[in-house]
This record gives sequence, structure tokens and C-alpha cells, in this order.
Amino acid sequence: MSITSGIVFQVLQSVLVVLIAPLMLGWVNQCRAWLQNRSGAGIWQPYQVLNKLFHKDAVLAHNASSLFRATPYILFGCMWLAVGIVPVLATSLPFAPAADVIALVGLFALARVFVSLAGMDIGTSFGTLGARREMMIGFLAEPAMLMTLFTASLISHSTSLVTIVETLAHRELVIYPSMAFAAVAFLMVLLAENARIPIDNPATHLELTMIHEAMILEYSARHLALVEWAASLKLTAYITIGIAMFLPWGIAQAGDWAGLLIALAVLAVKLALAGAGLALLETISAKMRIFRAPEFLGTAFMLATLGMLIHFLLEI
Amino acid sequence: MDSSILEPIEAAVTLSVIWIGLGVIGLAFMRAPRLITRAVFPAGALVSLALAATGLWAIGAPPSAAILPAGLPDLPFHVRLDALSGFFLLLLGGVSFGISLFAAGYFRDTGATALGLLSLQYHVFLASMAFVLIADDAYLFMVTWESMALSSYFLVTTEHHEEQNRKAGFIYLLVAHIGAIGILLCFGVLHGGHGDYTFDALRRAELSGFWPTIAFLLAFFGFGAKAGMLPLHVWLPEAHPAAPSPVSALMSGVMLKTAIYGMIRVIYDLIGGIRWEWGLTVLLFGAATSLFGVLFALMQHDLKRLLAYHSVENIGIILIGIGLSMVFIGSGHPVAGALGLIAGLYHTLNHAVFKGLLFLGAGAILKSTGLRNLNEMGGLIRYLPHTALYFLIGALAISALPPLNGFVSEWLTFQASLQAPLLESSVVRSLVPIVAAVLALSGALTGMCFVKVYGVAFLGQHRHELAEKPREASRWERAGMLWLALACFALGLLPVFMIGQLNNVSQALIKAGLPDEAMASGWLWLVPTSSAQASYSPLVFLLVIAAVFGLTFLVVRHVYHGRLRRSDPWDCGFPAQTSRMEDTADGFGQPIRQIFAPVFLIHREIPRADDPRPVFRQEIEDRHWNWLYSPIARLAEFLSGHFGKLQQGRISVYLLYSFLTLIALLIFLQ
Amino acid sequence: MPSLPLSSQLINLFAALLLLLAFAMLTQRRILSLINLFALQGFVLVLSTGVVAYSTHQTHLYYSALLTLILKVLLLPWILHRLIRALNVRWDVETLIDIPATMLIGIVLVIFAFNLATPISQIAGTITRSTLGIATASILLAFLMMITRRKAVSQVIGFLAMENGLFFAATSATYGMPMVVELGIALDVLIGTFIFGVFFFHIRETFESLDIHHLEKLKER
Amino acid sequence: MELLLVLGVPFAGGIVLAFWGHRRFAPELNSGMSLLTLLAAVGLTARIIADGPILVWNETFFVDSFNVFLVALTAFVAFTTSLFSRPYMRIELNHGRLSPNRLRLYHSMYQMFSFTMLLALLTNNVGILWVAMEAATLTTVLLVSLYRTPASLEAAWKYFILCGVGIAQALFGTILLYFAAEKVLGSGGTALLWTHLNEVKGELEPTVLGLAFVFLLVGYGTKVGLAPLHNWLPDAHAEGPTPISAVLSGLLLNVALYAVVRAKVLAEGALGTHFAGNLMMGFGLLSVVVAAFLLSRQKDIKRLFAYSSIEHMGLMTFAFGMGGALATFAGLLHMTVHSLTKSAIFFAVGHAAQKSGTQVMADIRGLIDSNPTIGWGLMIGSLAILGTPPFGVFASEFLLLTAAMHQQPWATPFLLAALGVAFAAIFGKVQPMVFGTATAKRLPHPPALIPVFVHLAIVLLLGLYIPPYLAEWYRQAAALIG
Repeated sequence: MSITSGIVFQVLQSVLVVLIAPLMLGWVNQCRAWLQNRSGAGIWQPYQVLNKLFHKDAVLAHNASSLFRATPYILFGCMWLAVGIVPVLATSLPFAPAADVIALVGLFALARVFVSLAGMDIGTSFGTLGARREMMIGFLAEPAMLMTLFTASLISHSTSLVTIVETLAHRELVIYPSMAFAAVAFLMVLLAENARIPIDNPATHLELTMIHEAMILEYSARHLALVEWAASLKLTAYITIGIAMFLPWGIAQAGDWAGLLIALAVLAVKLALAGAGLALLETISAKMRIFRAPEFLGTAFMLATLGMLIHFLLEI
Repeated sequence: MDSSILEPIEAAVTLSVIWIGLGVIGLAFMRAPRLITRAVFPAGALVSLALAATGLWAIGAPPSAAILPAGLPDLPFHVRLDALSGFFLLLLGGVSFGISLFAAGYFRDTGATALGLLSLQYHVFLASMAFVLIADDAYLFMVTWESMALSSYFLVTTEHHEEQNRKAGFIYLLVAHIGAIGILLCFGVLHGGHGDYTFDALRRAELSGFWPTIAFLLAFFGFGAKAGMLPLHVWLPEAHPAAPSPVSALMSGVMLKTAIYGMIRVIYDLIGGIRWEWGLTVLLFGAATSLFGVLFALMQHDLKRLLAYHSVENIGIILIGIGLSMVFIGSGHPVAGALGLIAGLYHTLNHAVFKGLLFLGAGAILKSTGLRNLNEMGGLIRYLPHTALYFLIGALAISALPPLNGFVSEWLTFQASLQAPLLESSVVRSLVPIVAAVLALSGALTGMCFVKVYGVAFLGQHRHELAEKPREASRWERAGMLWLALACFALGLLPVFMIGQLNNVSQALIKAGLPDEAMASGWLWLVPTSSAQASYSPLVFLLVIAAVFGLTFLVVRHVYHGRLRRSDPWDCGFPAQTSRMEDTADGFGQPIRQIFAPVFLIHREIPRADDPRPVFRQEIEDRHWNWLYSPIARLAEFLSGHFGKLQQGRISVYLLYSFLTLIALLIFLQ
Repeated sequence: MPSLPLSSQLINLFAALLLLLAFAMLTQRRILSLINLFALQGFVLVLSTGVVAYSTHQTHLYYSALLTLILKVLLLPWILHRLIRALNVRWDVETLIDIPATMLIGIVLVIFAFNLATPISQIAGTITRSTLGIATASILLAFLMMITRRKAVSQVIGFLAMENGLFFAATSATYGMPMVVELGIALDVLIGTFIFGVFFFHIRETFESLDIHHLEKLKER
Repeated sequence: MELLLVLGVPFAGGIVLAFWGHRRFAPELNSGMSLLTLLAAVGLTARIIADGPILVWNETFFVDSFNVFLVALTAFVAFTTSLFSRPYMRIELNHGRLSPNRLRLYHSMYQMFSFTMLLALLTNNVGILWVAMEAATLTTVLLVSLYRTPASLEAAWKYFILCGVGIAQALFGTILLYFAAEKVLGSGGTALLWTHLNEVKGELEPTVLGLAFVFLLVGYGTKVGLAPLHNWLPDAHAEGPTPISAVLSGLLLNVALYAVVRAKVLAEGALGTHFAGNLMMGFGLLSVVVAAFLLSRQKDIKRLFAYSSIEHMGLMTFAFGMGGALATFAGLLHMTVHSLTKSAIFFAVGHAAQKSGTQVMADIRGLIDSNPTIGWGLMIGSLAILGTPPFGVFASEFLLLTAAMHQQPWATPFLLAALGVAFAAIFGKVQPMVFGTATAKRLPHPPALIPVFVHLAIVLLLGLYIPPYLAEWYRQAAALIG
């Protein structure tokens, strides 16, 4: 493949994902609404929200430091990089080797650290509360995430997502029990990391329960917009990682345009299904107390580790 | 070799001696403190730089040895400088350069006498560390090893008027001494009763049966005690806070690493014939150490104590790397072994850099605010912007966040652990990834801990009314921190260069290195084994983020506007937002305390409802005191009590003793 | 042993006497008679030394016999007499262990000393081979006496009795040490006794008594 | 000639000071005498190094490289101690703990004591060796009770009785030795001369020699302070004036050990077994362990270091018992460094106790503030005696342990454990005395601390660099006593 087409694909994928990320959020919310017999705000709602926010004047607390103002951009940058790395549409993109799964997890950690610091910057009780809870979730989720990724990478003898996807995509269909465990674990991590029910409730501002919203309480206007956008990007990135690992079929090679169209179609379907499934999950499950979260994520960690052990015992 | 050209070893020896000379000068001119801070310490820093250069030079050069005209009659001091020593010299020089610069500013307003002694002890400390690294016989090694402990002991007890500093010093020196005894025994075992005590002889000595294992265990114990490995870590969180901050930085950044050096030197080089069981031991101890260290760090509210516990954690991570390499080497996979070794060594260097930086930052805070207790800090970023920046870099680095250096070495460690499928025994094969999981967990916890530190210390509103506005660190101090911060970036963004050097080290040490493809893939891409397996390019990483940052900024400004209003933080309808509503350091650690409650020994004091002046107090204690140390102390007490009974003052009894002794001997004679 | 020359018979006799006296001292309660017994022991020592000297024509033994006579039979008892008169500690000596037990232990010691000395006596070329055992025995007995006694004075007497035993060993078993050594020993004994005297006064004036249970303060608490 | 001086000067000094010992210049006179002795000893040493062992005065005196090195050491420490005792004793006099008469006694006895020790070292006659040892006891016993306090009396009494009895055993041992020797060498003077005995040691009667060695070991061992015969030692050290504690620890114990070693050489030669060595190793090990564990119970600073002396004597005894070139070398080196270090420590301790007016460690605090030199002296000295590099004690202990590790592996754990315990005990007590906030008063006379640092400097030097001639000298000595 020529380097230019590679770059083109890279840019294309990144831009595309960044653009559809709010749509994804809107879609999930819409499905939730339907499932709850509400009419819902429509799937384009997030774009309108973002637009509105960008127009507003930013309001900043007096003692907000430069770190507070830089964070939204850093956040957005991290997430953009993330979706640039994950093979969403095509594999072997030029940026892909810049980071493997471990680096990806590191990337998310970086984003988390910055948003928590921003939460503590103003020094209100909510910000620190949110930061504390976020970090708690984070340190529980991160190892679980790594373990699921390790399971996949042990199967494909590689930690670079591209290789993983390629090996998993172009193999004859064999049942990997370990992957089943990993998948469940990954789902749980996804819920926790993206502040979804049952860990957090994106739709509430009830002090005692909120996590993510508490941290960004002080943000307004463009900063808030970037943070929200980054959040939706994060959700999309996670979903696409999940897709790449657990149902990678139909992804295109960089540079073949025919494959790209198929890939686009396939991706759309996958995302739609994933969104619906997420909405379903959120509808049927209830938010749990904050200190049930360790159990929840602990279970995820256990499952992931079990998956890896099973891989070592059965599949080698 | 041609003696006319200078050899690395000669340079190293000369520089170390110069250090001692500087110390003596400092003592001699103790009446001129300005001279000491403005001349002696900077000069020492320059020596550090030269030493670092020597180290770098030695990594490439063939080993060079020399014999000094001193020591025991049959065993003069042997010194030798090979790639391994070179690498550690590089570490010592590089880190101590920054620290000495910092010290030049930090010790500005110390008392004259104290300053004179300080500079003597400080430079002797540096010199003895250098000599430990180049010692090539057991005697010189022990001498310098103990001088290192001794000089640092005196540095720890600089402020000896505080009871707890004295206690710290005592525990420190005691543990160091016991560890040294273990090392001495190890040399004795290695020696096996023939030849002399040069390392060459020890290398050549053929051990049979279980003797190598015994030697390994002794070395592991002895050096582990110095490195602060579980459960011998107790001295570390006591001693590091007690010492003046540059010294804490030196101890935690460099001295612990000499223990790692000793471990590698003895196990890989002197004992040789590594067995995978040993590796497993190191691996498990490492994992336990790292997890324990970070958990206790999260419970601390004394900044320097917290950093000390993080040193424990990082030592654990280093041990994990080394343990992995030993496991692989022991089961016949030298390449994977090399990867583990390189990961361990690289983390050794990284930890030295960022831990040094963090301790210096703590020192700057302590100097300008007089605070060590996190719960009293807050909002310092407004007063100490530079320190805040450097500290942030250090915090991100230690939290193993890309694209800084801490991440690279942990990434390499993960890569090493993912070589597990190579192993035969299924138990080990599945243990290794679990250790990796532990590593991941402690990495994440570290992130949490430093969010806590940074958030509580530098961000938010300040909790404690200070007498006067805190002053930003002086030029010298900032220079020291800047140097280390830059090192964090350099090692994080361009790891390939240093990895190449480390590859030489491992080539020299275990006759194996990374595969050529790994080395061939250019300066931008860090590739441990093959590009298909894994690759990482921190520079691209950073550039993309920066690019997006700039782009978004421009777009947002361009398409929309940059209007901004300042106002009070939103108070949720609750008017008085005081700093007492922020989380304290303890508050931030509370989830961990709850989740890992069984690990800690918690004494809590909760106020009753009708308490007029309610107070909440809680102490977190280290369980190891109870199950390990106090029993030993009690045993010694018990024994001495019984020996004491021998002597109850009656002369007749004393006579009886000698009488019975005589009779007994006479009977024995027959 | 039928065919022993008169001299060695005499010496054995004296040896037996010496042992007897040692026992007597071990069991003696009164300090005064203790001193007398000590003097008597010294006298026996002199006689035996004389006999040895006569039978082996070792002239320097005469001197040491003379030395002993002066030192241990006349001088030391006289000093001790004066001391106890000055410090008036004439009363009885209470022992730490009661007398019969002491006796029993003493007998055991004697047996032990004898079978210790037998192998040596076999190879001894002197006419007085069997005396070494007795010397050892009396030394050990004196040691025992020092252990059991409570008064400083009686301890000192025990010490001197031990010296007697040694001296007896030196003369009878080896025909005496070289003269210079003899002199040295005698000198030391003399000085020692003087120092003892000094001590008695110091102890006395510090503790108003010579009972050594005052001297049990220094110990490991 | 030098020999005559070495012995004559202190003897004369003793007599002279018996008359003038209470005068103002007496301390200086005392030091002067010691200095002369030292010079003579140096001359003697030079001569020995130059032209080998000498035998003089129909073989009564015999000087070989073993005892000449002890002679030099003894003379040196005796001299430095006399330097130290000048201000020390003056201060004691000011505090009214002494009367001029006792000062006279002290000075005269001090010289006599060094005379007896030198005699014991130099004589060739085992009998005279005994006489000298006994005389050494007699000269010191009055010095221990110099203060006439009840405690000092008690200490002196115990010292006297126990050592007297012990010495008596030694005499019996000597007699037995003679008894065995005269079979070979015929009766008369020569049968007690060590040179002759050493030549014929192979032919001596084993059973007798075994018996003799037991008595000699118990006898002189009491004076060395081997457990369980050591009970007099802490008391005597604690209650006597500090200079005496210094010379007792630094010198007398060495001389006693010297006697034991001489006896061991004969016994080993006669028995042909390692019996004597084993006994010594047993005693040494026992002493090390017992002392190490008793250290932690001490409250009195001088008692503390007395026990440490027991411990180190145990180490040396173990080393000599082990035998072999390396171990003996280590033993001799340890003898040197221990004498120097321990006496230095006692100098510092003496002044420390005087400054704070007590020997109870709990009441001595913050020396480093009240008097840095004393504080550092005590600190460095203790670290040195605890065997921390780079001091000479570590060098000798390193050699000793390495020797032990492949000659007697079973013993090393005990030794190391004991050393560890000792470290914890001593250092744990010294640190608070040196550091912390001060509790001390001024001294009427400036303390003499040059000796402290001279000693410590030598010890440090020996740790880093042993001059070749010294090493050669040790080797010869080691060869002599094998």
C-alpha cells in the first residue's frame, strides 16, 4: 500500500469517527428513550448541544489554574489519538504502530488523570469527590482491561491491535472459551469506564451518586463541549476496540477502496447493534451503590484473569 | 593495554577521589558557607557529569581493571569497570548532577558547622557509591558498601534533635548492617574455601549441589534489605523523610539502585548458572513488594513518607523485571531474559530520575512552606509554578503514563511478561501473567496516589494559613529539577538510544541481547522483539496529541470565540465553600482503605455524638512490625534476660562457676 | 605398697595428714581454729618438704622449706590472728551449704582427684608419685571451702590453703620449682596477704562487717 | 640494653612515683616515664625487626616477633593512656573523689602495672610469667578500689578473689608443666624456659600436658575474661578509674591471652591433637555469645564496653583456637585494633562520664552538642568497635570470619548472629548518648582527646592499608604460634 493512501485512510478514519461519536451517543440515548417508552430527543441532539455550548461564553472560577483550562484540549487530543490508533475501518494504518494495546490503556489513563486533576483544581467538594471516585473506578478497571487485552494478545502473540485484529479476523472460526470470558470482562469495563449504569448515571446530577459529572461540574461552554465530545469519543473508541477484538470480521485493509465501502457498511451495522445493546443493558440494570463498584470490577478482573488462565490451560 | 591513554576505570577512580577531596575541602572551609554552597556543591555536580560521561564511555568500551595500592596485605583493592558498572555509573552521575545542583541552593541557609560536616558526608556518600559500583573484590565491596551506609546514616541523622529522626537512623543502620552480614556470608559461601576474595576468584569458584541456591538466597536477602524489599523495607519510610531532601533524593534515587546493582552483579555474574526457581522467588517478592508499597503509599499524608513507600513499590517493579529475566534465562530463553533484564535496568534508571525529581520537589515545598503534611498544603501551584510543573512531570512519569519514561519501562516489563508462552512449566507460565496483572494494578494505584498528591498539594484552595507567601525555589534548585524533568522527557520520548546501551550491557552480562530486528527498526520506533508483535513510538504519540491540541484550540477560537468570564465556583446552593470541604489526603485514600482493609492495621478514634470538641484520628500501621520484628526483638530480650541470670552478684556463685568449669573440663579431658 | 623407702613412707604419711587437715578445715566452723589448722597444714608442709629435700639432696628445697616455715607457719597465721582480733570476728562461721553435704561433696572430689592423678602418677619418676593426687585433692577441697564460706576471712584462708596444696604439689611431686619462681610465688603470696589485710579494713569500715553478702550489689538486674 | 630500659624505666618509675606521686608534676612525670618506656620499646622492636629474635641473661628473657609486637603495643597504649589520665585524674581530684595519697598510689601502681605486663611479655620463663601475671593482678586490685566506694570495694574484692583463684589454677598448671618438662629436660632452671619447652614439646607427656593446659586455660582464661569465668571483668571495669579500665581492657586481657596462646602452642605440640584449640574455640564462642546478649541489659556505660571487651576477647580466643596462618593473623590484627579502639573509647567515655557527672547512660545525652570532639570520638569509636568498615576492626573481623567460614563453618552463624545482636545493643545505646539535646557541665580541665583521635586514626589506617612491614611482622608471629 502506498504511504499516501495510508495517510488518507488514517485521516479519513479519524475524522469519520470523531464526527460520528456524538451520533453514537445520541443513538444510545434514543434507544434508551424508546425502551423506556419515551419519545426521546432524537439522535442529532448531541450535535445541537455541542453547538450551543461552543457559542456560550466560558465561565471560569477565580482560582482555576492553567491546568484546568488545558485539560479539555488534552482530553480531546488523547481521545482523537485513541480512535486514530484503533483499527475501526481498516488495519495497518500508519499511526497504528505508534501504540499497542498497553499504550492505549496508558492513553486512557493519561486522560483520566488529567480530568481528575482538573476536577480537584477548583477545590470544591464535588470536584474532589468525583476525582476520588473516578480514580477508584479507574484503578479497578485498568488492570481488568489490560487482562482482557492480554488474553487476546496471547492468542495472537502480539500486543499491537493491528496484528490482533488480523489474526482474529483472518482465522478459521475456532471457539476460544478464553475470549468469551474476556468479552464479558471487557463489557463490564466498558460500562464502568464510560460512566454508564450500573456504575454511574450519565443522566443525573444527584450529588451522592455521580462520578464523571461531578468532576466536570466546573466546566462550561467550549471547555464543557470538548469534555463531552471527548467522553462520546471515549465511548466510541471502547466500542470499536470491542468490535475489533471480538467481532473483527469485515474490516478492510488500508488502501483497498472496495473493502472500505463494505467495512463502512459493516461498521455501521455493528455500531448500531452495539448502541442498542448498550441501551438495553442500561435499561434493564439499576445503578449500584458506589462501594459495590469494586465487587463489580473485581469480578471483571477475575473473569479476565480466568480467561487468560484458561487460555494457558486449554488452548496451548 | 597501552597505559599512556586514559582508561575508563582510571577516570572513575580519579573522579571518586575528587569527590572525597571536595568533601574534605567543605569540612576545612566550614567557616565559609557561601564557598561551600557556591563552589563545592557545583563542583561536585560537575564531577557527577564527568562520571556519567565515563559511565557512558565504559558501556561501549571493553572492561578495564586496576589494582589500588591499599587494602589488606594479601588482598589489595581491586577495581573494575565493565558495561554493567558503567550503566550504573551513568545513573549515579546523571541523577546526582541534578541533585547536587539542587543541594547548592537548598543548603544555602544551613548552619556553618552543619554545612561543613554535611558536605563531607554528602560527597563521601557519593564517592562510596561510586566505589561500590567499581569494586572488584569482596573486601573493597564490603568496605565501600558499609561506608555508604555509614555516611548516609550520618546524613539521615543530620537533624538529630528530633527523636524520630534518631529512631529512623538507628533502624536504618541496623537493617543495613544485618543486610551486610548476609552479603558477607554470601561471599563466604561463594568463595568455597580456595583462592582469594577477588571477584574473579569468586566467579571461577565451582559450587555444587545446593550451595549456589544458598548463595543466591543470602545475596537476595542482603541486597533486598538495602533495596527496601518486603519485608525488610521498614527502615525506608523512616529514613527517607528524616534526611534532608537532596539526601532523600540521593538515597531513594541512587542508593537503592546500588542494591539492585549488587544483586545483579552477584547473581548474574558471580554465582551464574541461574535457575528459574530463583527467578520465581524474585518475581513473587517483587510483585508483593510493589503492591504493598503502593497501598501503603496511598495511606500516607506525609509527602516524603509517601514518596518513600513509592520507592518500595518501584523496587518491586524492578525486581519483577529482573525476576522475569531470571525465569527466562533459567529455563533457557536468553533473548526473553535479555528483554526482562533490560526492562528492569531501564526502570532502575527511570525510577532514579523521576524519584529524584519528586523528592527534590518535596524538598522545594518543604523549604518554601515548611510543610511535609499534605493535609495542610493546597493551592501551591499559584505560588510555586515552576516547582508545580516539574512535580507534575515527575508525577506523570512515576504514574507510568505515556509518553513519559516511567511508562516505557513498565511497557517493556509487560512485553517481557507476555513472553510467558515460551515457558514449559504451566504453573510458571500462568503465574507470570498474574504478576503482570499485579503490576498493572499497582501501576493504576500509583496513578491514583499521585492524583491525590498533586491534587491535594498543588491544586484546590490552600488549607493552611501560612505566615508569609511561599517563595518559589531558587535558581539552583530550579536548575536541578529542570535537569531531571528533561531527563524524564528524554528517556520517555527517545528510549531507543538508552535501550541500545542497555542491550550492550546485557550482551556483556548474559551473552544475549534483543533480536537484531528490534534494534534495526530505527530511533523512532521502540520494538522489543519484532514489529509485528509490539511497537511503541512515544514521539508520534506526543506529536499527535500536541497537534490535535493546537488544532482544536485554533478551530474553536476561529469558528467560535475565546470570550471568558471569571466568577466564584458553583456552590450548589451552599454558600460557604471553605477549604475544609475538599478531600484531605486521607479522605482521598479512603476508598482504598475500605477496599483493602485487611492489609492495613488501622487504629481509629471516632468522636462520640455528644463530644463537645469532636476529633477524628486514625493511624495506619505496618503489620510487619507485629509479625516479624517485634518477635525477634522479644526473643533477644528473652535470651538476654536469661543470660543476665548468670550474673547475680554472689562471689560464691562465681567461684562455683569456675569450679564447675574446671571439673567439667577435667572430666572432658578423661 | 610394702617396699617403699622410709622417706617416701613419711611423705605419704604427711600427704595423708595434709588431706585430713584439708577436710578438717572444710568442716571447721570457728575462724580461730581455722587459722590454727592452716598453720598446722603449713607445718606439715614444711616437714614434708624437709624430708623430700633430705632424701633427694635438693638443697634449694631447704630454702623453700624455711621460706614456708617463716611465711605460712609463723607470719601469715600471726597476721590473721592480729586481723581478726583487730576486727573482732571471732564468732562462728556459717556456711552456705551445711557441713555433711559439704563432706560428701568433698569425698567425691577426693575420689575424682585420685583417679585424675593416677595415670600421671604412673609415669612420675619421683619417689613421691602418689602425692600428686593428694595435692590435687587438697586444692579442690580448698576451692570448695572458698565456695562454701561466707566470711571474707575464711575465704582468704581457703585461698591460702589452696596455695598450700599447690606448694605441696610443687615440692613433693616435682622436687620444687626453680628458686627464682619459688621466690616470686612467695613474694606474691606475701603481698597478696597484705592486700587482703588492707581490704579487710576497708570492707570492715565500709560495711561494719566482713560478711561478704554485703558484696552482692553489682549484678545484672 | 633496650630490654633493660623497657623493664627498668617503669620499675624505677613505680618506685619514684611511690614517693612523688602526689606532687603537682606527678602526672607529667608519669607520662614521661611511659614515654621513655615507649621509646625503649620502639628501639627494641627496631632491633628485633633488624636482627631477629634475641635471648638474653642466660635465657631468662626471650624476645621474638610475637611478643615484641605486643610489647610495642603495650608501651604505646600505656603511654597514650597516661596522657589521657593527666587531665582525667586532675578533674577527679577537683571533684574530690581522690585524695593526694591515693593519687600517689595510683601513679606508682600505674608504672608498676606496666612493668609487670612488660615482664610477663618479655620473660622466657613460664614460672616468671605466672609471677608477673599475679603481680599484675595485685597492682591493679588496689587501683580498682581507688575510690573506696562500696561498689568499688566489692568490685575489687571480686576481682581479687576470682583472679587470685584463677591464677592459682594457672600455677598448678605451671607446676604440672614443669613436672612433665623435667622428665625431658631434667630438673633445674631450663625446664621452665619456653624456648626449651618449645623445642621438646613433641616429647612432653601428653596426659600431663592435657591436664596442665586445662588448668592454665582456666587460670589465665579467668584473666582473659572468658565466659563463664568473666564475672569479675565488668565490675572491675565499671568501678575503677577510667584509665585503669582502658589499660585493663586494652592490655591486661591481651597479656593474659598471650599466656594462654603460649600454653596452647605447647599443648598442641605435645598432644598432637587439636584438643587445646577446640577448647579455646568453645570458650571463645561462648564468650562472644554470652557477652553479646548481656550487652543489651547494660545501664552503666563502662560496663557496656567491658562486655564488649569480653566479646572481642572471645573473638580473638576463637581465632587463635582455630589456628592456621589466616586465623592467627586475624587474631593478632584484632588484638591490635581492639586494644587501640577500646582504649580510645574508654578515653572518650571517661570524659563523657565526667562531663555529665554520671556513668548511667540514661543520663548522658547530646554529647555532640556539649562537646563535639568527645561526641564524635565516642560515636566513631563505637562504630569502629562494632566492626563497621572502613575501620581496622572490620578488616580483622572480615579475615576472621572468612577463615572461620571454611575452617569451622558451623561456628560462623553464631558469630554473625552475636555480632548483629551486639551491634543493635551497643549502637542503640550509644546513639542517644551522642545525639539529642545536651545534658552536661563544663570541665575544670580541658579533656585530652588527642589520644582518642590518634588511636582512631591508626585504626582507620589499618582498615584501609596495612603497611607491608607490619603485615610481614604479623605473618612471622602467626608462623611462630601457628
